[in-house]
Amino acid sequence: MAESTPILRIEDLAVHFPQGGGLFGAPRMVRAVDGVDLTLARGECLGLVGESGCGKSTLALAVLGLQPPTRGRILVEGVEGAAAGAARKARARVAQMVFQDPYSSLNPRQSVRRTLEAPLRLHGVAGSEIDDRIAAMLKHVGLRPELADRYPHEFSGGQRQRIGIARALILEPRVVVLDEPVSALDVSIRAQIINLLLDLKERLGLSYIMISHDLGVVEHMSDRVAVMYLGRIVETGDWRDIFARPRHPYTRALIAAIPDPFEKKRTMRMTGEVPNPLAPPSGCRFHPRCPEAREACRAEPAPQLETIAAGHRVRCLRAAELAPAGETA
Amino acid sequence: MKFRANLWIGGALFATVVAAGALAPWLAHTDPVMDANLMNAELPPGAEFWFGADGQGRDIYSRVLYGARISLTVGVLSQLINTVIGVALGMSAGYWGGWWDDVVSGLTNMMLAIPSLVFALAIMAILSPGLTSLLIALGLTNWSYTCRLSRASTLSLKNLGYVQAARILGYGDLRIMLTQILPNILGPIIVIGTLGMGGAVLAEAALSFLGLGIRPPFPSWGSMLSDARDQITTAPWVSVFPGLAIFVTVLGLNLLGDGLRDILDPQSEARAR
Amino acid sequence: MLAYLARRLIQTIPILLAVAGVIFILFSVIPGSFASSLGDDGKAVLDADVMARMNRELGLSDPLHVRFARYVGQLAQFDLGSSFRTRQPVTGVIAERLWPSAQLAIASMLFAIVVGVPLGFLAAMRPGSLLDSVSMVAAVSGLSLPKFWLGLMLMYLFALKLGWFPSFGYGDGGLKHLVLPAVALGVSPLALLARTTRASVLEIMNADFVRTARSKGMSESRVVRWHLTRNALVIVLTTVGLQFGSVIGQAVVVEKLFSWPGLGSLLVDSVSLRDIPVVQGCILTIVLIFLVINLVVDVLCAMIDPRIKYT
Amino acid sequence: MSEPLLAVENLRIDLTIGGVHHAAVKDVSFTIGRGETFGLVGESGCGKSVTALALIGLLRPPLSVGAGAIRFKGHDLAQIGADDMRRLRGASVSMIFQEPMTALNPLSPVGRQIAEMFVLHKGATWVEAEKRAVEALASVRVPAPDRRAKDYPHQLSGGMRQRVMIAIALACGPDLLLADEPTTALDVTVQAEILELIRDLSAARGTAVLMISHDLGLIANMCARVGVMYAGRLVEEREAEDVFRDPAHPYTAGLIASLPLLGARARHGRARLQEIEGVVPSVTAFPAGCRFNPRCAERLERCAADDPAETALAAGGRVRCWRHG
Amino acid sequence: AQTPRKGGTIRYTAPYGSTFANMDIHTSNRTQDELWAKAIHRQLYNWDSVANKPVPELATSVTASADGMTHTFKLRQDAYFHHGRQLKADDVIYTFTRIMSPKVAYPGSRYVRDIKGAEAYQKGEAKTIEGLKKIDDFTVEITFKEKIEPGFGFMNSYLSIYPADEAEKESFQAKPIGLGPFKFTEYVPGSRMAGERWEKFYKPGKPYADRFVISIMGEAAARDVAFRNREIDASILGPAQYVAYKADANLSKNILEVAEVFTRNMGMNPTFKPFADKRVRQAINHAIDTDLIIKRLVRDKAFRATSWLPTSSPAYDETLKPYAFDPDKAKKLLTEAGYADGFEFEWTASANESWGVPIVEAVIPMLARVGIKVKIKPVEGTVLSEVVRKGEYQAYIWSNTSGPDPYAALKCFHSKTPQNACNYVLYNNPQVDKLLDEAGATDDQGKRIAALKQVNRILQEDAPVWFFNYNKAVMAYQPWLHGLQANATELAIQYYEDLWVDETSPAK
Ligand SMILES: Nc1ncnc2c1ncn2[C@@H]1O[C@H](COP(=O)(O)OP(=O)(O)OP(=O)(O)O)[C@@H](O)[C@H]1O
Ligand SMILES: Nc1ncnc2c1ncn2[C@@H]1O[C@H](COP(=O)(O)OP(=O)(O)OP(=O)(O)O)[C@@H](O)[C@H]1O
Ligand SMILES: [Mg+2]
Ligand SMILES: [Mg+2]
Repeated sequence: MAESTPILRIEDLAVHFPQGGGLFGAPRMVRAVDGVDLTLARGECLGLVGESGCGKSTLALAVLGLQPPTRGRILVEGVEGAAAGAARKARARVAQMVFQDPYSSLNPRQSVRRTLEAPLRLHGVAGSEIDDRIAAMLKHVGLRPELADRYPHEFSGGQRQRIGIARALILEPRVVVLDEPVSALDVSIRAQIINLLLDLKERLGLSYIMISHDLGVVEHMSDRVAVMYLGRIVETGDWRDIFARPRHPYTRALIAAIPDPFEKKRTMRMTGEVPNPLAPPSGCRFHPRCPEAREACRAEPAPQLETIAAGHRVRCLRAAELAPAGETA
Repeated sequence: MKFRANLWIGGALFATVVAAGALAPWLAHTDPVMDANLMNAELPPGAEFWFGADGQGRDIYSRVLYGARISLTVGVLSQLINTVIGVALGMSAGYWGGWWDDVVSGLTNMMLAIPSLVFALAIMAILSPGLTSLLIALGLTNWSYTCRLSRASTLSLKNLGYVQAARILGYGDLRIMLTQILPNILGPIIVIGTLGMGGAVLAEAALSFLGLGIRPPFPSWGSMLSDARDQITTAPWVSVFPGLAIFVTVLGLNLLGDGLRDILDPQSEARAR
Repeated sequence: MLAYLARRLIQTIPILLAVAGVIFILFSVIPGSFASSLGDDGKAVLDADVMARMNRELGLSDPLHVRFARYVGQLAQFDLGSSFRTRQPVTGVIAERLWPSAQLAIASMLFAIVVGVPLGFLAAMRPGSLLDSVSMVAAVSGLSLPKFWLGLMLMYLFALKLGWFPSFGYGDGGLKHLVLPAVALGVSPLALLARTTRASVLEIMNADFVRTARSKGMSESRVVRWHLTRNALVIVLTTVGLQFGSVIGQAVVVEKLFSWPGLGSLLVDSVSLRDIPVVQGCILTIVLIFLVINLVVDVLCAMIDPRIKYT
Repeated sequence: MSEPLLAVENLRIDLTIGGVHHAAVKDVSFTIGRGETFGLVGESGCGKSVTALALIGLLRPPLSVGAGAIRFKGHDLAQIGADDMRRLRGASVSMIFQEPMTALNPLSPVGRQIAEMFVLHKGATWVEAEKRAVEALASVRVPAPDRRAKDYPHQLSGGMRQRVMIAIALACGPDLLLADEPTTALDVTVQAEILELIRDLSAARGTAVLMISHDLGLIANMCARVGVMYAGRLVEEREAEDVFRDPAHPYTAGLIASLPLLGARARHGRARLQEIEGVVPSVTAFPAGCRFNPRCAERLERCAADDPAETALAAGGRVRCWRHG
Repeated sequence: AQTPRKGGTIRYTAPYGSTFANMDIHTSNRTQDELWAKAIHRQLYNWDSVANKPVPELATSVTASADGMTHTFKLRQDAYFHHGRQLKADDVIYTFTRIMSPKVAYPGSRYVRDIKGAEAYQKGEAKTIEGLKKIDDFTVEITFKEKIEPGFGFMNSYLSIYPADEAEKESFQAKPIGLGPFKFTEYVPGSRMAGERWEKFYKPGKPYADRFVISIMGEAAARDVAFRNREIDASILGPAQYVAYKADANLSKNILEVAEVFTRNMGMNPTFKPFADKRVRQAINHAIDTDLIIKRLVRDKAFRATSWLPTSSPAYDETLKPYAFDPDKAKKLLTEAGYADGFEFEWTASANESWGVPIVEAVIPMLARVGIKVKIKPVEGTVLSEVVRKGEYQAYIWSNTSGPDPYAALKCFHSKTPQNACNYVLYNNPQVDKLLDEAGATDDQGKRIAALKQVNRILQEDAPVWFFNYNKAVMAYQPWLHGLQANATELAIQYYEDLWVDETSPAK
């Protein structure tokens, strides 16, 4: 894949939420997303990992145009889209989303057909084409088209998630955001959905941004991975780089925290709690929990993302020192 | 679990009342207004006047039947108005948030702070008695619970996947509210509405007592009951039957509301009032 | 806590202002006037000239915006104006009625709480039992009666037939005269409280933290004492606060029926006499009382429930 | 090995819906030795939690113990009276729940909620108990325990709450700790800390642990022995490592093959994940015969008709499958 | 008769609403307030229920000048205010001057402004009222603008004589001081007023009772319970209770009935086209079976009205026969008037059971039979009195005072009387005007009565209203209450000093 324009480019994106405040003093800001740069290439799956509350979903919503950014730009195929009005419809044909919870992500009062039909109508498809496209889409996601007139409660979790995928794909978008697509599913069902998602990506030439806590799933599905911490990307790179040669202490801790069924070793411990997003720590935001932190990490300015290898960027003052033996920084 | 006695009994009572009102022209023996014959004034219940006759010599049985029409109209329409106002305000406030939410919350708190009977009393005094006035008075004063509830439900629904999905699919806000949110918050709202209908029937009686009820001579149970309160010792039947009708209807509506709540909104009994 | 209190107090101001505005507008278009009410019995109908002078004296012949400006000006000085009827300050007229009203409201709420809460609690302890069914049916029935009718029935039964209580009036402010109106007024909050208590107790008994308590080896009675009461109290208190509103509203009917000298009967009379300053004062007072009670309830809840003051 | 601490024998748990009993859990048998950590894995709804609740006597209608014995230190918990059971709860058997958000009373400071244990079981006064509660908090590595003891649950993060739950559960030095998915609601990094805490404390105090999770990797990592549940039945019970290396039951095998394990792609490249067809059956509609048979790739004729019994495996452990019968 | 007992408590009721206006009787002309005022206050005149006319009360003699414009009042010298001071001429002058206050509009100014110079004072053009002159401490001379009989005006409670020194004080508003038989002790707004015996009351030996309580009880049903429960000593009865009490062996023994001076009627607005035609108005009088309504609905608690003046009026005409119930004739009259197919009108009514909506409800079917459709417009009493005076109605039903002075009553039908005074139906008949003017001018009582009777007859013929009934007021009283008078102006108004309770009263 040559260096063509990425399908999606995020530049210095920030989303801040005012919190509290009101009568007494100005509201404080939750910097849910704070200066994120990312690109998504055609046909690529970008894994987004990080602790709960670090801003993954907010980032995703901003990409989809549901969350107006405080700052920064989102370029779809090099073109910046506005957030509201008619632009919402245009954006809908570019990017769609699959939600985590297959139970709450389908309107219980709408049949599958209505769920799929309404967006088509809204976007100007009419007549028999609607039925054809619904049938085709259901087949794509592995559901029999006869099921179209049923209601969500008549389906199992896995089937619902397929409907959710069908809904996301019905407008033929090019980018799909997957927010924890399998974590709410029965373990024995997950493989079905993961396989389906990978198949669809190949067949329809989709690009994914996938959010997940399950590093196994991320490793399995992603081409590139970005690790977020408190609203910032701390490390990004090819999946191999991240999983085999993680450089940021946070990434390392994340990977080490996964229990290994074959090895009952002590994991590396991160101390301390997830800091309050209303009052993020100074300097490197990870320093209070970082086993490798030094005095310098506490001080401003905060470290910047730096490229340590082709396509592998890390936001850590000590990135060089932490390079494993036998690797050059 | 258990047999939903309240739902069925309540439903049956209410259905009976609705049927009585709907079939009044066929079931009634006489016209509720024009067939007054003072010669029959205060005849006790008997073969000709099943429920007796009132002070004007009108057949109470027929008047109770026709009264169902007015009392139910008051109950149903005023609640409908309340529900529409409450849902429209609550849903839009919950969905859009921001300053509109502040305005609606302020309005709701204000409505909540003025006891609805007091408010209705004021409105009735201004508009002077009559059905339309009553509908306005009771329909404008009781939407705060509905509004709060719709707002809260909308707030919790608007971050659910299917609502987000609708936005991502490019739906307009209005369409999202009508197709995605409204159908899913309707359950508990119907419950409140049902209970509110009972409340409206009672409020009509209270306003009649205060001399601010329905426009006579058309019978409403509240006005019949209130007019008959002086005859309570001399001609108890004049008040017993409209009183019973109110009791049965409100009881039916309350039971029905409870039953619907068990089905539609299992967790919220504690929250609703 | 203080900040919370301050925040809540400040929140009540716009509500009061809005209410003041709404009632001014409502009552500026009401038909009839105080002067015309002085002849409603057809006997001593007021002379036309006196009537015109009276309207001028009471400021009713001024244009609307002048009256509104005067009203706002008075309110700004915490002055509710003068009653048309007594030509005394409205605050004084209302003050006289406050205590009887408070007596009635408090007595009826106490009655509702003392009977309703234990009833709901017992019903919840044995869901599906006879006690449960009977008390809940009774509660729904209590909600289904017109208040004035209930009041009349109480009068007939307990005053006339049994002779236990006087049938009307304020007496010397003692308990005897209070019983019947308080019961008539207390029945519907009682019913609602019983139902709410039952529902919230049932809900809490199924809550996760009660399961935790049980897993600690706690007996049911301890579970109730240590974990259930406080949690249920929050819900019950909130209901009590909201019910106060409806009690104050229904008092309009009950006070009139029992010749009880409270705010409710003052309001009804003032409406029919078109004593608008008193009407406005009454409604503002009622709203203020409601707000204060709910503020107190909220503060109590915030004292019990640490989560509240942070939201 | 002497008598195990806990021996569950042919436990059946009935779910009664409209007068009909459905066996939500059936014929479940396992033992836990003193100080041992036993894992129970299975998908959502397979009956793990109800099994644990049965052990601590907290099943409430519509659920009830239908048959079987729960032998704990020689007593059959299924038989002893309510008061005896209550004395055991908390003191000898205690439990941690999945949701740290709701499992604590929101209106009570956490210190007091721990202190209750000492008042209940050790006859301590409140003052004394509160003091010991602070110690208990310290022992679960809560920083500044004396201050934290005064906090209310909503002021604590999920991980901290779960530590409080652990402090409560371990306060009276129970012999058996039932940990029902203690980390499912937590972040992976916090999960690691909590698991380690449980591991350390139970090792230090010789507490046996029944660890429940749907995460095979976690269970295998934490436990010596593992029981795999499917649709209310224990289908396989093995040494933890054996389960992964050489699963005996087709369900276990399928499950392991379907999981994208960390590191697998790096080692073997991206292989298509193996799928298990069909869906988990619901309690009211368990299939006849082996409950896994409609989804089983290795189904035999008899699987649909007869319920397989438990078979001991040569390598140790048991499996419930006709392929091994 | 028994000798009156001294002592005990009179427990009276105020049935017209659930409130008193306040404790300043000058501000209110409502009957409700008159009820308490009679206990505390006194006026220059009083109504004599036996003689059926106003008689001087605080004056021992009243002498009129030859032109009838100037009256000299000799005040009684045994009247003491409750604070102990004797009544003086200054108090009378003070009272009338107060009522003409330029600032406050007192209802009583309607009568006081007939005094010469009163209006000038009110407008601020004079410092005092010219027509009020103190001759000596116990003599007042009042000069009127025209020839007048002052008793009818000056007997009203809202012209009660106030003590000049006390009335200006703030405390007077809460603690009124008067000349009446009872001294104010307590007022619980919205509930009751109480007083105790005024020892220096000017009628020796009176009042009999030690205490006096008047409870405010607007709700008839509640009053019924309280009366039966022996909690009150007297209760005004409505039709429903009238029947019940009459049917009760015990209660029926103690019922006082009186023909009051109120005429209940349906006024018809001549600006509404059909009602401009006399035949239509007559048709309505024929179409309604008035006797039936009185009998069955009003329960005979009223007398059939023949014309305007009631049975107790000195100018009542016994020879007049009421309109006969004759639907055919009504139909014929309507046809003649061009309403063969009938018409529809809106009838404004308040909730009163004797002259309000219930009556209209009974009339509706009767008028329907002659083709007239009625729509009820229910209003509050306050609104009724406003719309009627403004003429904003098609028809109304009301109860109007038609006595005790027949001339004053009929003067309402003088075409010069404005609608907002009491010519509510815009009656205009030159012949009536002439007769009324004559009656006003003459001093000959006989001639005057004859003229008024004539007017009354013309009114019947012209039927500006539907003549419904004259009220019969009924009061039930407990067997231990004695001394009630049948006051035709308003039965509820009693001279409390004449009432006494015997030992059987449950109250102490
Ligand atoms: N609408 C909002 N208003 C205020 N704060 C918000 C809002 N949405 C998110 N936040 C805050 O922004 C931060 C990031 O939230 P976000 O949902 O993006 O996290 P996440 O990484 O998706 O977490 P999770 O893994 O739990 O889904 C959190 O601290 C959250 O509390
Ligand atoms: N109170 C209850 N009422 C009805 N059914 C119940 C109840 N509790 C549990 N069940 C049913 O019993 C079965 C076993 O439930 P259990 O909670 O033990 O599952 P689990 O294995 O713990 O699942 P999870 O991983 O979701 O916690 C489930 O099918 C559930 O639906
Ligand atoms: Mg998220
Ligand atoms: Mg579970």
